[in-house]
This record gives sequence, C-alpha cells and structure tokens, in this order.
Amino acid sequence: MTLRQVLVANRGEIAVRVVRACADEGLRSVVAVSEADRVSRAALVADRAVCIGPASATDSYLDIGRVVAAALGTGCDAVHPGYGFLAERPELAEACAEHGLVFIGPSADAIRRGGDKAVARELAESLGIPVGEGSATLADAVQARAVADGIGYPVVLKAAAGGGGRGMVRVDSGEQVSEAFARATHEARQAFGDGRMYLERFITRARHVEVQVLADRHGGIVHLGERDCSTQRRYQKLIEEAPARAVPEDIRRDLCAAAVELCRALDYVGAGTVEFVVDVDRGIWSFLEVNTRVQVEHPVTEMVTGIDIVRAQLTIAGGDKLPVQQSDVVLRGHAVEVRVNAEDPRQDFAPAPGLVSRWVEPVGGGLRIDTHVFGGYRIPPHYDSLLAKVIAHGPDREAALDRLDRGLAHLVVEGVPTTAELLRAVLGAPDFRAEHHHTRWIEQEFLPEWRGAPAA
Amino acid sequence: MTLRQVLVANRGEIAVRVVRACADEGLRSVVAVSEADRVSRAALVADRAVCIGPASATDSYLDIGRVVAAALGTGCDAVHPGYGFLAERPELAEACAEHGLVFIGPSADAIRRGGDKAVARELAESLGIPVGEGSATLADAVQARAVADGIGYPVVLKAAAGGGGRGMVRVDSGEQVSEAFARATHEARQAFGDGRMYLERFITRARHVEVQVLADRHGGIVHLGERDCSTQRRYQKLIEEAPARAVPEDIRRDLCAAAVELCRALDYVGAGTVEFVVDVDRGIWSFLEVNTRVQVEHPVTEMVTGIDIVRAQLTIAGGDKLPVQQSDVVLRGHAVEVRVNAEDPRQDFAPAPGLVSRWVEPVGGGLRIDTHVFGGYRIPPHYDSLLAKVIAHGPDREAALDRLDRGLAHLVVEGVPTTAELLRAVLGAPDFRAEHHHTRWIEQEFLPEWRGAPAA
Amino acid sequence: MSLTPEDVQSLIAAFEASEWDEMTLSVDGTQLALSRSGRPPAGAAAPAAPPSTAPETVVVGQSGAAAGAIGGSRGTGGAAPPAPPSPDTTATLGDGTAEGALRITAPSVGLFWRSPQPGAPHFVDVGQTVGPDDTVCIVEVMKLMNHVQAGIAGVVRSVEVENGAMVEHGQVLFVLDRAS
Amino acid sequence: MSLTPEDVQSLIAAFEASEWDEMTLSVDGTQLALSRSGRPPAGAAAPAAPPSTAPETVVVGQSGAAAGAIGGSRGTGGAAPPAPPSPDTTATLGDGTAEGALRITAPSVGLFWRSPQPGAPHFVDVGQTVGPDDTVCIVEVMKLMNHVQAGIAGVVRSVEVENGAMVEHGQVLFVLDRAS
Repeated sequence: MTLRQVLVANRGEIAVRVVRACADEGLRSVVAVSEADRVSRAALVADRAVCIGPASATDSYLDIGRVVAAALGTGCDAVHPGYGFLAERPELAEACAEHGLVFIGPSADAIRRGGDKAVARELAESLGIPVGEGSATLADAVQARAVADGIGYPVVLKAAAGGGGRGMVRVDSGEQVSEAFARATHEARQAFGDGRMYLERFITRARHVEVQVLADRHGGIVHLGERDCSTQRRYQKLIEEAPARAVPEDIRRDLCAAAVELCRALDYVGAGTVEFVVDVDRGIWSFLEVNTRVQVEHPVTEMVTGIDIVRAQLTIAGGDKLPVQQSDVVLRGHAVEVRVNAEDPRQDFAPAPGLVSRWVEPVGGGLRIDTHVFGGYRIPPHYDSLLAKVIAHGPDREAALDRLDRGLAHLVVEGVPTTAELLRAVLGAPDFRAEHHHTRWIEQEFLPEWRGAPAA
Repeated sequence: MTLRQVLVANRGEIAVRVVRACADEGLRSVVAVSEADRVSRAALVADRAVCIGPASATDSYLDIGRVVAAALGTGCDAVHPGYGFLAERPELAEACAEHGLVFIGPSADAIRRGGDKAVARELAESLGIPVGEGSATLADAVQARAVADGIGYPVVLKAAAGGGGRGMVRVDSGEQVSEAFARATHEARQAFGDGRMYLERFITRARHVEVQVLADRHGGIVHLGERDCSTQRRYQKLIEEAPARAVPEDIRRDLCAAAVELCRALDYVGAGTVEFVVDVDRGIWSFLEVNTRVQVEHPVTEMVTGIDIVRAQLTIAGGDKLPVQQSDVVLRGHAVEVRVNAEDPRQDFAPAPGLVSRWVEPVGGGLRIDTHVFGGYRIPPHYDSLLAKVIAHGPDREAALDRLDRGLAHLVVEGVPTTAELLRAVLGAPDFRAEHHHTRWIEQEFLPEWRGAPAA
Repeated sequence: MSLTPEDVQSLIAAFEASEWDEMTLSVDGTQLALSRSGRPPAGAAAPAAPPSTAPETVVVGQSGAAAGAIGGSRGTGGAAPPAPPSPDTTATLGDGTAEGALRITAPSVGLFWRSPQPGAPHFVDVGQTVGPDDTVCIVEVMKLMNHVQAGIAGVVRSVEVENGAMVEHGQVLFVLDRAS
Repeated sequence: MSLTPEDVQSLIAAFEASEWDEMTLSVDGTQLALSRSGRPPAGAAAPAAPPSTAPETVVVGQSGAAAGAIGGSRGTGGAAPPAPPSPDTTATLGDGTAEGALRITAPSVGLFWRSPQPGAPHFVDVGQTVGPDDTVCIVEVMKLMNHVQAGIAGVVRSVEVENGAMVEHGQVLFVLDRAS
C-alpha cells in the first residue's frame, strides 16, 4: 500500500512542511485551502491546491466532509492532518477509513483513548506510570473537595477533554472548590462538549518535558529522546529544546521508557508525543497527556537525531517498517526552537494580522526556518499568529542559543510586529541561560522585568 | 592564522552564499555594497554591510582600493572575492597581502599564470596535457594564416586575455584570416588591454567539461570530479551537471588527473577549476583554460560529493589542511543546476530589471535554491540578470532532471520575466534528455525550434 | 479640476507596478477605480477559467459623489466584490463581465450534480429562466447532498462544469444573463 | 475641490501599508508628498544616524502647480533627491531638513581626515563659511588621498564624523546652513 498522493488538510507552516516531506518522498501533494489561503505558500509549493470553503475554519479546515471530499475529488490516497484543526479528531480517521483513504496518524481508537485525558491517565496508572497526586474523573464538587483536601492546596482542576492549557482552573483553598468546580465544568462543557473534570497537585516550579515516539504497523516502536518545553506563556510554548538537559539523566531515561510503554499499550502507529511534568524542586515526575499528532516543536528532535519525523509519518502510513531501531537513535548536540508570532508583546501580545511587506530569512550557521511567510504575504486574521519557527542546532546548548540569537537578529520582518525581540531577550536572560526557568517563569518573573515594571 | 571576519567583495547570490559559509564556519561577515545594493539580501543577512561607492561597478565592486579600505575599516582579516568583478585580478591578491589581509583564493602569481590563456596553455603543453590543434601566441596575421592552413578550417581566433566566450572569432577560410586577425586583435586590445591572439581548431560538436580542484597550503590537492557545462547560449552556461555522464569514464579520469597536475604546477591554493573541451565526434579532448575562483556552478559538485566548496575555501585560507583526501571523495547520484535569469527569452533574452513583486521558492524533493532575491526586491539595472540557481540532486540524471523540472514549475516569480519556462523546455527536450546536445546545440537546434521557426 | 488622461495613465502604471489589488480615486466627480484579482490557485487545473492576473476592471467615469474619497486596499484572495451574505447552500454571487452576466459559484468543495438523481432531468438547462430560490444543482460532500439555489434571477447562459466533476469552493458553476 | 484632512489621513495610512517609497499627489493646488527612505544597511553600526524607516517628509501645502500630477515610485536605496552629477572627489549634495540645511556626503568608503596631515589645522571648522570649491576634508582610500570639495556654499553647522573614522559611501560628513 505505497502512497502516491497526499491531501494536506492544514495550513500555515505545517502545510508547507508536509508538502516538503511529500516532495522528499517522491509523493505528490494537494493542499486543501480556505478562500483566505488561496494565495498561501502552501498552495504555491504544493502540486495542487483545492479550495474547500470560506475563510471560517468551521466551514473549511474543521469540516471533515469537505476535507474527505477534496481528497477523493483530487485522487489522493492519503490525508495528513498536520497539527491543530482536525489532527486529533477520531472522526476524521474513521471517515478516511470509510472512504478508502489512509489517515496519516494513529487509529481512531488510539486517538480516542490517547486523547481523552482521564482515560489516558487511567491507562498510565495501570501500567505503573506515575500520574501525579491527582484523581480519576470526579463525580461532583463534594468529591472534588475531598480529593483536594487530601492532596493539599494549591490544586488544579482539569477538563478530561482539555489540553494545551485549555480547561484548567487553579484552586488555592478548600472554600474555592465548589465554585471553581461549577465554573470549570460549565466552561469545559462549552469548550469541549464534555464537562468531566479531574484534579492534580499544582506544581510551583514545573518543567514540561515530552518524549517523541515513532511506531510502525509491524509492532516496531522507538523513542527519539525528549524535549524540554518549559518556556511557556499562558500554557502556550514559546521555546522548545532537545534534549532536556536540565532534567537528570535517570529521569529522562524513565520518561522515554514510560512513553514507549504507553504508546505500545495504545497500539499506537505513527508519530506521537507523551507529555510529562517534572517537579524541579522534588525531583519527581508524572504523566500529563498524549498528543496523537506531529508537534509544532518536532524540528528540534529532527535536528539532534537526524531523523525526519514527517517523512517517517509518510513511510509508516505507507506500510513501511520504522527507518531505525532504538539503538540507531543517537542524539548529537543541542537544538532550540522559538516560535515567532505576529503579535505585539508590548500590547499584551495582541495578534497583528496584516501585510508582511518584507521578509528575509537568515542563512547558514546551523539555522533552520520553518515558515509559510513570504514578502508580500498578507496574514489573514482568521487563524493563529505563528509566522515562523526558527530553529538552531549547535554542539551544545550555549552554541545553539547563540546561533538562534543570530538567526533572530537577521530575520527581517517588516509590516507586522513580531515577538522576535522578546524572544531574543528571553534567550539572553541569565535565568534562561542557567536553566532556572520553569513553566510559569515567563509570566511571573521574566515579563514583569522585561516590561520595566517591578515584579509582581 | 584562523580567520575571524571576512569581507565579502561581491554581490547577488554569491555574496549570500559566502555569508552562509561564513556563518557555518562561525566567522563574522561584512558585505561591501554599492549604493544600489544597500537593501540587498546579502546586506540583510551579513553581520554588517558597508557602502563602498555608487551603483557603477567601476567605482564600487571593481575598485580594489575601496574594497581593501572597507576590509581594513571594518576590521576584517580576509577578503572573499566571489566570482566575476575582482575575483581573478592578481592586483587584489597583491593589495590584500600588502595590507595584511588574507585573500581567499590562490596567490597573485597563480592567478596571473593560470589566468593568462597563452601562458596556461604553454604550461599545460609542457606537462604533456593535450591543448588541441592550435598555436602558441601568434606574431601576426601571416603566421596566423600559416598555422590555420595547417590545422584546417574552420578555426577560431582567441584572445590570450579573454575567457568565458569573450574575445573569440570564428574563421571559415584562409581568405578571411587577415581581416579577422586585425579585427580580433583590435577588439581584444579594447576589451582586455591585451591584443595577443592564438588559434585553435573549431570543434563542431563540443562538450564543455571542467574539473573542480581543491588545494591547501600544505601541498594537499584533490579533485572533486568533473562537471558538464555544455548547455550554453552565446558561450554563457545555462545548465551544468555533475558528473559528466556523457563523457566516457576513461576520458573523465584523464581530465581529473590533468587538472590536478596543472594546479600542482601552478602551486595552486584554494578552489579552482580547469576547463576542457571534449570533441564528441572524435572522442578526444584538450585543455581550455583555468578559472582561479569559485564557479557559479559549484553547487552541483557540492551535491554529488557532499563537500562544501565555499567552506573549504575559508578553512584553506585560514591555513587548515584539506578536509578530505582523494580517496574520501565519492560521487553520489547526479546533480543539475539551471541559472534562472531576469530575461525575456521571447525578446532575444533582453534583461529585464525591475521589482520582483512575488517570490516563492519550491520546497523539498532534492532541491536547493541559491538566490539573493526576495519578494519586494528591486533588481537594479546595473549588474547581471541572474535571479537564482535552482539545483536538483537525484539518484540518477533522469531523477535529477525531473526534480529540477518540478522545482522550476514551483518557483513563483512575479514582476519580471524569467528564463524558467525556457529552461523547463530544455530539460524536457528529447535531445537534452538523451545527451545529444553540445555547446552550440541551444543556439543552432533548440532555440530555432522553440521559437516556432524552422531550424536554420 | 479633473483627472487628465495622462493622470489616469500614470495612475494605472503606478498601480500595475504596485502589489495593490484595488485602488479607487474620486476627484471632483471624476472617479477612477482599479482592481486586480489575486493569483489563481497554483497548479490547479480547474476546469473553469481562473481569474486573470491582469486588471479586471478599469472604470473611469463621472460619479455623483462630490467628496474626494481616496483609498487603497490589497486583498489576498481573488474574491469578487462583497456579496450579500448567503446561507451555506445558496450560491455566492459575483458581478460578472461588463455585459451584465451573473455567476453562480460553488458553496463548497464537492461533486457537481445537475440532476437530483442519476437519469433524472437536469435542475436547469441553458436558456432556462431561474428565480433566486430555484435549485440549480447539487454539490455533494461525502454523501451529503447540498442543494444549491440560484440566489438571483436570470437566464442560464452556460453551464461551466461537467456533471459529476469535482468543484472547488467559489468555482463558477453557471453563468446567467440578467433577466430583461 | 481639495483634499480633506480625512483624505490625507487615509492616503498616509495606505502609503504606510504599501511598500512604496515615495508618493506625490497634487490635486487642484493641494499637494501631498509622502516619502520613506529605504531600510538602513543591516547590522551597520555606522557612526552617523541611519535614515529612518518612518516617513521622512510629509508636506501638505498649497502649490503653484495647477495640474493634478499623480505619481508613485518605489526606490530601493535611501537616496536623497537627485543631485547634480559631480566628479569623484566632489561631495554629493542632498537637500536636508526643512530648515534649509545642506549635507556634504562621502564620495567613497574610506578614512575621514579633517586636516591635510596630522597636526595641521582643519580644512574647515564649525561656523566657517565655505564655497563650492573649498576642500573640506580628505577621504583616504588605501593611501590615496581624495580631497573632498564642499560643492556648495554655506556655513558649517556640524561635523558628523570623528577624525580618522571609517566612512561609508554617501555617509553625511558635514551639515551646512545656507549662506544668508
């Protein structure tokens, strides 16, 4: 079942990335675009673009029927969902199967079980993987109060269907539980159509570490090491690195083993990521969630392993065995990625769509730029504000950070504000260089100082 | 004598290429720009740009004093001349030496002896390298007539100081010799300040094959295989390939050995190229000239050998030994480069400077794009019309050509006419695919047909 | 004062050299409007003619508006002038050529069907007069049959897509003449 | 009819959103000129202030010209308005700020010397009146001493470069006030 032509059901930099992988594999690519993305880089570089609907994602990128119709109508034999949009919707995997299309990702069942946080948490627990001091799905506010009292405050209420920081409410004392539970349940129902909640101890200085896994249809499964994505703002990752140098090696080894075990239990196929939280102060860790898709930050792993994850997704989907065994996976040097967004960090990161009147990328020096932007491109207001991922590789973390700083200094963007200068300030911050940062460091320590205001 | 900061004394794609190599080697780069190139990609990606003069190349890129002053004034310790402009002017190498700057290239003496066609030809002859049925420097028209009668017509009169197709006059019969010699001598004196002429048999179906050589300051010297640059228009290369698959392997081996021998005799240091002409019909070859600089077409050799020639220039200039021995040089697959120019092939290739309103490059599939163009760039009218080199690598020639065709199809250029469609037609021509082409095939056979006119 | 022909020429030249998609200039009753549609989808071998990259409309004429409104905008898509909002199964309308033609475009990607079921008569044929609420075709998205309504009254001049072919969102399905 | 303040605002907004470097509009005696210099050399830590990327000149006023000339051009460099051709050792002139200042710029990259030789008096000092043929400095290119002439008459307001520093081609060396 070798693939021939792939429908790319996404937009932006990841659509360009998938087109590139298709070209590298000798596959034709068709990009499904909304009306707002007709003149997009993905549309221009793909073998064909097909307009599936209006700018509104609901009637284009989020419409499973239109995506499948576009794949069938253009003679594709496979669908790559990228990340976001439909990437973790089991219904797309099912619709593909129903119409004889290969879904480039795991089975609908694996997406369902891996994507449901409560189910995945229970699975992890059954495998002996630490899941933190938390609960199974909570029946009501009374149970929540009892569990929270047992763990000790602060705790965090999380939506079973949530993810990426959405559907989370911090609770600082027992009196707050009842009201917080009602609000969180209501919000989760609104946002995800699923109000089930669980809760966990709230870690003050947490590091977010995740493990990249690749698995084929023949039982082969490897991990490609871990990434440290602790530099976040409002649960959105700003900077990602590989390897997670600040985490002790024995913990990293345990995380990788746990990730492989969990994916094996899910009968996972393709590229997936298992996220963990590491408690810096206590030196312990616990399972967080499974992401059943390629991650935004996959390039840092590609740069330290030399393995092309998106090409591997394509060959695995085509039925091939994994390109490597675990012993072939060797990490070389250090890689760091920053996400450059069209946002004004001086205006509370307000997204700023508009015309990019000039766009010139830096060259050489261990840099890689993953982007969909070009000079003259008008950023549509309908989607996210990611302009480019700038990734640097170096023999060690310090060299990679220096190279990344040079890359950001020479990324010429005119027409829209960007977060590039802010990111350069982060890269140069002593706390960041010394790896004293954690998932709330940007908001609690860095930004107040950067804004010139006294720290809160 | 490790280098620290390099002045790039050139413009366009090669200036960007050198900046990239500097960044890869961890060196800082300063680009010397004319007033017309202040907002150029090279200026934007380099660590610094310094304006050395007005748009006119005579008072900027061709002014040795200004180039050296810029290098000294910005604290550079080396000068990279690129190709063209001052690259083969021994006076620049001398001025650099005089001011304590490393010239990234061979010695002034090697440039002089290699660059003088008559001297190089005599040197080759003394080494037993075939130089074709031709002459040494001719004293006058009477001697020219006698030599030409001996060789048999047609012959070609060439200026000793010429190169790249300039200073050449074809002579079809004995009666034409006298007038042609007077005219050619006059023209050569005007163009090069040197009227010395020699002559050679005119080959009807010639292939232009050249060998890439790298030599260090410690006596190390290797060749990186050969390139076939037979697809030319008016002696300007349009398409270059590596290896020269159409030339029998024993001849290719002989060419490579001759190139190394010649460069060794010149005490050559750095990257150089020895050009040969191969007579397709008679299966024989002869030495043509030495180019004492990096060539436009160096990327095809980089792609089949995996060796970065411009980085090698930098490390050699810094005093390092060659990164490889001859036995380490292994050719892998086939690579083809096309030069995409801002010219209108339907208007006799008239150059068309102007605003490039959109520029989107293809991604993936064994492609490499070397360019200085970006969306919003205004091509100045003062310099050459090269927009980009599109290079494709594949397991064999057919795959490389197919990938290159895809690359050209997806190179989006708006605002100026380009030669991309013409190049695609060449890549698809049966004669080109079958390697029946030669140095005058484009003009004599392809273009008349492409224009829809009967072949002349 | 009004725009001279030379002014208009230099404006058109400036516009063509720019990357703008639209430009309108009203000076003392003289109005100049320039617009250019975006590049058509790359590599698309769409059956219907893609929008031209050349200026689509150049109108110079006397306008009733006295105020000198000058504006420029640059769009990314090849969208027609704003159409009235329409429900999902109603076609988007676009003003057509200068001869007053109207277009019915696809509300979605999908398969184009001229009849309610195989073998049944076409919803509409060339020469037929249709009203805004008349169904003119079906665009099928994965077994979901979207009945496309004309959205406007007119006489069918041409059918632009073969029965059963895939159509893209926004692709022209029918060209209509204004009902006289 | 003339341009309203709203028109001007929308024109400026349109201009700023565009990639144009220059735009001039004359309507019935009202003239609007917008210009923006090119991006300064990247990474250049030039001693002199680089040209700003913001609009440099915005002039709205009554002009004698009656014809409505409308034009747009887009330059790549940060060049001043066309100067009269000058020999290599004569400085290029550029119209300065609105206060009538004049600039003498470097004819070449090189080292800037205020005196004919070390220890000798300066060619010119602040407050001094110079004529077009007066030598104001030397720009040395590899031992070649280029005597730079003022090219214009005026009173030296400021010297913009330190003695001995490297200057780039086109860099401002002196600012002069027009001789009154």
